[in-house]
Amino acid sequence: MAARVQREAFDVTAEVSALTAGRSDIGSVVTFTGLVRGEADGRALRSLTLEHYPDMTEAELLRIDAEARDRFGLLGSLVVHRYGEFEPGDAIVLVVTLSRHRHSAFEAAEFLMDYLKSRAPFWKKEAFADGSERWVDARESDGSALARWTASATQK
Amino acid sequence: MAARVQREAFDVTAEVSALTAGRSDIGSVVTFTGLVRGEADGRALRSLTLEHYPDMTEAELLRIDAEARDRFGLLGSLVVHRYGEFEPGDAIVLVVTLSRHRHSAFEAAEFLMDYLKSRAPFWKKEAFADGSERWVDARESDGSALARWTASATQK
Amino acid sequence: MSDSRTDAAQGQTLTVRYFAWVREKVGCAEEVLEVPVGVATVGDLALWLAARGPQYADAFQRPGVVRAALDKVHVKPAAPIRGAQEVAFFPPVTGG
Amino acid sequence: MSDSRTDAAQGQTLTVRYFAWVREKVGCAEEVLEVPVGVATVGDLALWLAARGPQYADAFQRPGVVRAALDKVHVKPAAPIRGAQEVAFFPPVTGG
Repeated sequence: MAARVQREAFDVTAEVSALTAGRSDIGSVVTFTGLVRGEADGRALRSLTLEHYPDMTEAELLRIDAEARDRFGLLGSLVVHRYGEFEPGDAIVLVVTLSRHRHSAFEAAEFLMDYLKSRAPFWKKEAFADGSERWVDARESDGSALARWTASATQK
Repeated sequence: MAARVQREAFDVTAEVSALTAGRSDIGSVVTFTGLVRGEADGRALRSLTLEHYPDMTEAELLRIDAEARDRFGLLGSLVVHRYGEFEPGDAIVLVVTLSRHRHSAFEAAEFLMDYLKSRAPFWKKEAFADGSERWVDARESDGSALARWTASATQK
Repeated sequence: MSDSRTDAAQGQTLTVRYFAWVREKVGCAEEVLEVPVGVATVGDLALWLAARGPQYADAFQRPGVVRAALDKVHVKPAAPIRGAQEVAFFPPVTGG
Repeated sequence: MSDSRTDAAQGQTLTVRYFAWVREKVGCAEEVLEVPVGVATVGDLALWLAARGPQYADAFQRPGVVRAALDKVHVKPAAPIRGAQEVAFFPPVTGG
């Protein structure tokens, strides 16, 4: 039931422990950690920079976190997104979903990630090993991943 | 690419770090942690005991772990299952899946859990707050969860 | 330019923020403006900025590409500026 | 009882293990047996055990419920015992 935007690294065990401490109603904990990959479109990546709009980004993450909680009946959830400059292998995003039964925790975590990867107010700049840089364009495939949640809502 | 059956607790961060250390090809890490819930069929649970068949259980977990890796093209995976007596809130199972892109990591983790919850060679005994005990019966709903993976394989 | 009789914002002080390649092209992250005469909506402001110099023209040249937020809420170009503290211009978000 | 001419296992030493409520009903976790005459398959062995006393009868009374493994591989009742080191009987697994 929380969202944070931070420069610092996060610790999965610590975040999960804080969410589950003292509770016995939670059966399932799903976490997703997104790491910077060492290549983009076949080119060796040197670094990835994430820029965000302070306050607005937090507010958006809180809103989608609350939506996931309601939609999937979660017992708890957390979104942590880092900003700044990262190297391949660095962890930049963490989603944690808690539920009674596992399917809703999986669904909610994937829903959150589909949102975060396409709509979260971040802008990414890739710096390549050859010295070139580029701002990443909005990707259609991530928009498609998000669209299936809208479609499933319409079917209900 | 591993499976362990152990009495000891596990640490999610440490397990993930061991799997991702020194790699830059992994974009997505999904973990599932299963916790003992404090009630079963509306009755307050005091403890849950998991019995297993040493060696056979490990072999089965290794087999399903390898199947998940092949089926979903994972870059790595891990299954850790505890045995012994547990209290509500205790973590008893951990699945970690690593992949380039997130969907396959989510799918693989859910596939592994659907298997583990229905077919893994464990037997569960519930002890209730009122002093009664019972061995858990094999559940149809978990068999159904597993069946959809078989169905999707047939459709391909 | 919109009808400014009811939406008039001129003289109002506004913080304008730029992000990602819009920021790089404009050459600054943030500036404070007095809203010019005839600028009533976010779209009006973008057009006014685009006419301000080559860097701005470059940043705003692709119509429909640059997005906007008013007081940290995503808005369409037709959104009236009146009463707002802060407007931001940025490329489509690329997610986390 | 199966045709024992080709599957004969009698005299062979076999470790028999029980798990979960099968173990509790039988009253022990593990025993070593000499395979009796006429017992060639896992199913034969289950029938022979069921006739051994009330605890065994109780454990094996529900036909088709108790499952078996031979040398740690799940098998059907028709699986021949010959050459095996270990047979295990247990309820349907309930998962983790």
